[in-house]
Amino acid sequence: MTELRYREALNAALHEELQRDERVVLLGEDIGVFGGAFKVTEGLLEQFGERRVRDTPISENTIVGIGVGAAMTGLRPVVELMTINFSLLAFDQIVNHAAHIRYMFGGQVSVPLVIRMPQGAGHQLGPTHSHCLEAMFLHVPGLLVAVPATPADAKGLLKAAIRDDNPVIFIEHESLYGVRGEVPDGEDALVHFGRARICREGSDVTIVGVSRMAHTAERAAATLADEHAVQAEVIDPRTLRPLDLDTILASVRKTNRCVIVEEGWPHGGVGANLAALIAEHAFDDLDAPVARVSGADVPMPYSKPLEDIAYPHEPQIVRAALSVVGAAAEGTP
Amino acid sequence: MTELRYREALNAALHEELQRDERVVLLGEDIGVFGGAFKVTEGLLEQFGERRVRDTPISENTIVGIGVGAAMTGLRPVVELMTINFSLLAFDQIVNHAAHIRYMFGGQVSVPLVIRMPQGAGHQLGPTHSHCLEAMFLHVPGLLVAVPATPADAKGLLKAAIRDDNPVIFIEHESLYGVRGEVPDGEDALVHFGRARICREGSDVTIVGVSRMAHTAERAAATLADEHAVQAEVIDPRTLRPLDLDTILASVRKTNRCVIVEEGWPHGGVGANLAALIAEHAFDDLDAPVARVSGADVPMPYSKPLEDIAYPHEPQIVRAALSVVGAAAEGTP
Amino acid sequence: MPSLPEPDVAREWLATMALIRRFEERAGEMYARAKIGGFLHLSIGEEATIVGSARALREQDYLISTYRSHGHAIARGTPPERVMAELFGRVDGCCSGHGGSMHMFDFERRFMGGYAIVGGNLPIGAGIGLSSDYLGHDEVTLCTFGDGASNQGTFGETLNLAALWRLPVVFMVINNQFGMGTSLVRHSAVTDLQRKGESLGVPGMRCDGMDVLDTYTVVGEALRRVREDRRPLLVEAVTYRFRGHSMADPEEYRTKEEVAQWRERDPIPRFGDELQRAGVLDEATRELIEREADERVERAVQFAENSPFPAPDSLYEDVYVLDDQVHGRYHG
Amino acid sequence: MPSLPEPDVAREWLATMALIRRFEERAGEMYARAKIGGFLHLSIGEEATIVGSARALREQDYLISTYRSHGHAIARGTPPERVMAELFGRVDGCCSGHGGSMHMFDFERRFMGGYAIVGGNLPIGAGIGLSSDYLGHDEVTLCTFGDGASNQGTFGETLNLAALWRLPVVFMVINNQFGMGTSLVRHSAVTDLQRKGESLGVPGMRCDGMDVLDTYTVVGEALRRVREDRRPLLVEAVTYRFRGHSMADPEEYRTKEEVAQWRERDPIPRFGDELQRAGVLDEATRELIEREADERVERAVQFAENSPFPAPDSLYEDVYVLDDQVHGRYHG
Ligand SMILES: Cc1ncc(C[n+]2csc(CCOP(=O)(O)OP(=O)(O)O)c2C)c(N)n1
Ligand SMILES: Cc1ncc(C[n+]2csc(CCOP(=O)(O)OP(=O)(O)O)c2C)c(N)n1
Ligand SMILES: [Mg+2]
Ligand SMILES: [Mg+2]
Repeated sequence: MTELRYREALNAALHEELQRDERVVLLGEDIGVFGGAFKVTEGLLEQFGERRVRDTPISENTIVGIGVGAAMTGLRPVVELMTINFSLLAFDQIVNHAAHIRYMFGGQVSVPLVIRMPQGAGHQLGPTHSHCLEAMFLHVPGLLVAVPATPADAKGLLKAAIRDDNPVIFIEHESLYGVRGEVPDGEDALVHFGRARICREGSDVTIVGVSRMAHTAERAAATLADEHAVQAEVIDPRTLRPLDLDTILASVRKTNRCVIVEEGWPHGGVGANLAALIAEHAFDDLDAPVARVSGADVPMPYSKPLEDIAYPHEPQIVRAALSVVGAAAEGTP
Repeated sequence: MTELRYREALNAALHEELQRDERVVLLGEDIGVFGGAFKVTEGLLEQFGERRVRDTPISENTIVGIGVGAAMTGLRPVVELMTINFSLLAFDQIVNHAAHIRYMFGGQVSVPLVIRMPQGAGHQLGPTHSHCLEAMFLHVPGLLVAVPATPADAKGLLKAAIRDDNPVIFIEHESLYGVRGEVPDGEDALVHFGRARICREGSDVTIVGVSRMAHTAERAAATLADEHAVQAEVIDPRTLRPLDLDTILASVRKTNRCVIVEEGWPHGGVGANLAALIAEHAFDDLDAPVARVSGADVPMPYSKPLEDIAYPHEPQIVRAALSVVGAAAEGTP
Repeated sequence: MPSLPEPDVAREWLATMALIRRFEERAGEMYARAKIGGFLHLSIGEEATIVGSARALREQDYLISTYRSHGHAIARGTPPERVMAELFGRVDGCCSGHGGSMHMFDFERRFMGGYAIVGGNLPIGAGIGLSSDYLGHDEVTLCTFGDGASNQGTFGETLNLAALWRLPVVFMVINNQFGMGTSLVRHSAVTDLQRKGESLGVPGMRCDGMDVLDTYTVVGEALRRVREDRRPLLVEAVTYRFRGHSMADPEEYRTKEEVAQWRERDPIPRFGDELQRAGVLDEATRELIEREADERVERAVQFAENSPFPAPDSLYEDVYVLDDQVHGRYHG
Repeated sequence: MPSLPEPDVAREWLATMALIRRFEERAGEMYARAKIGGFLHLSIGEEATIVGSARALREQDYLISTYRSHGHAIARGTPPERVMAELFGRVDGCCSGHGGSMHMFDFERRFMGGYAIVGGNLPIGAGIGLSSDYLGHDEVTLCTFGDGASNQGTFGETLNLAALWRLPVVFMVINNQFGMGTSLVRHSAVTDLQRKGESLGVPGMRCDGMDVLDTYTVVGEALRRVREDRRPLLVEAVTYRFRGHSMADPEEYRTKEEVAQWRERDPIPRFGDELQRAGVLDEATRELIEREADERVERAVQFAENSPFPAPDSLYEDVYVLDDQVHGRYHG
């Protein structure tokens, strides 16, 4: 184990995979000379040279498309989009091309492409620069979607993504880059997709926290235990495609209550998808409706006090957890 | 009342609004000389001239952006994207610009823009040309989203959309253009957003059908009544933003069972969103989990027999309805 | 004025153009008989742009085109049987029936596909060029698209990037005078399309797309220069589609006279006559070529007819590469 | 060599550049003191491109720019108080605190915004031009963006469409030599940016973006030609940003020497000296201008400090235009 920042863990994953596999190539805006807008690729240009670490012009749709074409013909490109907000310019190459090419060409070719990008609010970047778009990506068959919350997952999942033969949407979080954590050593320490992480065990309520919200959920769980004697089990799905629904269901069958916490918009969000799946598979185990805590249904405002109330913090999660636990009291017969 | 095809109803709406309001202008690929890929704009160029009915180059993101700029400065543009599949190229202008401009500029300006486009499978257009993307659009605050299923709704909702001061995503369906129906006369016969349509009354199960699926659901309801003595209430939400949840909840409180039918992909779909909302607001009224019938979780295959089983037909809906009704039998105490 | 290739080579060009023509005609008939669904875009009239450019490619070079690509697959060597079976939506189709007319593909023959999103194949073509360059192979990628596609954002983005990175790609704009029903002058401010890459650092060339020899010569020259100079080029092929944009096109946007005029320049009889004048083709051989094309296409239709439809349980096949992370289909 | 405008006009240009410079410096300090959040992109060094072009506009003309637009708002007449209050995220900010540094806007003064998606403002600028043209007004839209933005797909799409439709738009590329940390030669195959619109049917002009008079003259000429000929033009303003791309930029991609060389061409002292040489400005007035800029910015900071933050219950305001279809916030 080594203690690394989330940013450093990602950098280490890229470094190791570049070293391990000559076919790995990085493309993105300002990832080379500038070292990356969030410094994730710092030092890689110096180490691996311009052939493998390539600064691109500002042309998101084309950068992704070049990654698709290169992936179809023997390379394993890792494309960095400076932030997830700009992926909206590349949706055609991501959905109509990266995700569909294998299927529409009858399996003759694969697209081992990774698209890395950070999402999230908290830095007062305002509308157009604070999106959380997990829900849009998990909707699309053909893609894999990762939402690492810890340095260990960031490294392990990114290495697994680069080695996987499917196109992967790899969603980082701007507020997590500086977070420290223990990271397993060993160049083959992968974290497999489709395996949720139980961050904290508990018997009263299951709280699923997506991306950064896994941390917020953990803090809320601590408050619930300390101040309300409510033992929450906190689960971080780690990947949304594939989704480890079994681990979530097992927990819900134990706690009979569930709160889903996401930072994105509420309508058609990750929470809605999980709530629907849980209700379908564990309806009779639920003592209360699955509660959702999400970002506000607004473009993210710039002003600090408004931004603060526009995405979830502990108190909302604590309130939601208490309400489903309370609901159980009167609950169903 | 006049009997019109869905296509003709849309054409009439455009015709009337062009006549009624000089600020209305149509932009799109091949909407003029060619008359529209699906002939919705047929005859409008001849009638209103090149100033108001404008053929554009193939530049989706820019066509939408031009509509945004024009809408900000006094026009009421109606942009046709030839099909919803190409809207993926325009997601930046739709989400970061059309949807967010009013909010991010503190309400100084509005964006009275309508983006029309057909979606859907059934014509063997294969991957990249058969998408149903309602779920991605309803996710975004700032947008209104309409999914008309009948000629009357097509006309009434389009007229309402053009007169509304918010950006509207107006989703038509390729398989409905030829469908006939009675359409109210009168140039002010609008259909308001946020008001669901009860297509058929029933007491045993509520079936919500989105876009074309409203018709498939109605046919399934007829079969349920004739062959299974199950009285289904069929609801067409008509718009997904705003959503008339109250009408759906009132029905579910009566039937205690619900099936949601959509043509798009299952994960993070419209059905997941509705299922979550219904469970949140009517948990104790539900005798069975809300069931979802959706398109298959695959890019749409070209081959007819595969395409046929990749989107919902009556039998699946009948099966789902019987299962929730049946579930009720053993159901909760 | 370039000179003719070896007689057998010249005859093979003619035969391939005839085969593609016949294939497209029959496909149109099969579409009318509902054997083929979806949209069907025929390349009738554009055969010289296909065969001239495909023959300028070496085996290791890549070809990537659009939804109007039955001919590209056939010219690259994909058996017409497999292409017709794809149109019929059968398991023996070159994409197992998943893609259909707009999504042809033959990896083995380095035909990198048929793409139905206008402009969508340009970045992918550049990406293929990046692989060749990165891996140190001397392959060149030929990326074809239409005049209408030159207005798509990917055109500017991709040409700039290809020039900047000196990618081995020849961009070929098939100028058939229309983007669907919109004529060139109504969709592009600059109509001299060979110049449309200049501001992006990509010099242009032009060929007569109704003349297979001229197309072969110009595209061959472009491929050679790109291979040697490691700089992309743009080639404009001036041509015309004799049929509608797709099978559902009343063609009200152009006059019968205009179509008739272009048909007089039909690349197939034109090249046939040229070969006869040059004395490398006689009447009998010319008829034989026609008959063989006809018979081959008939066999393709029979093959497609006899090929089964995909089994229902194959619906979820090839969505993902299954591995230890992705077991079978994704949940749900 | 264009001649100077009336003395009072010339002094106003200098004063406005000085005001913008001072405003940006103070904004930087306020950012360091965490009074301002998010990204802060300063236009220090580029004042001549802002004031020269803004002064070439008539009241009815439209201006639309990027996330680097505090100066554009101020030059257009938005009170520095309102701009600073926006940076502070207060209710009196020109966008009520919703937009912040990257999203300035002043509808009344026809400053159509600050857009943070690179290349995103080009189609919108063309759309504004469409309105003017459609409504028969003789307004012209000035759409500014950076050298890096010229690689975005919207550049090619929008210029082609504007040329095709003869929209009254002057596209102005502010070539400050870098797209973030990527130098012009590393991101654009064609570095003579005034030529980048030629293949799209948009002729180009160039001005010295470090010279307010030259910028005024060239942009003024472009606006006049566009108004009369009804054809868009592209103007390249050659300039340099003295500070980092945003406040979080170590600037390792360029040398101190290069920055120092450009600083010698600082547009403000340069124009001040020119005015003194021309005898329309004396030392005292010059100091007064500096002092007034300083005082005005201080007032702006005070104003921002004293303005309240938006109330929590205003979170959902202005997401929608409320009407009989949209009552209050959307369900949920
Ligand atoms: C992004 C996108 N927009 C629109 C369409 C619909 N469409 C299909 S082909 C076509 C015309 C393309 O014209 P051109 O590029 O000249 O190619 P051609 O059909 O003439 O071969 C259009 C508009 C599409 N497939 N993709
Ligand atoms: C679509 C998009 N991609 C990337 C970014 C991140 N970004 C912000 S400014 C910038 C550089 C833009 O350079 P240029 O256009 O030259 O303008 P300048 O900053 O030099 O004024 C980048 C890459 C963005 N905001 N939008
Ligand atoms: Mg064409
Ligand atoms: Mg720049």
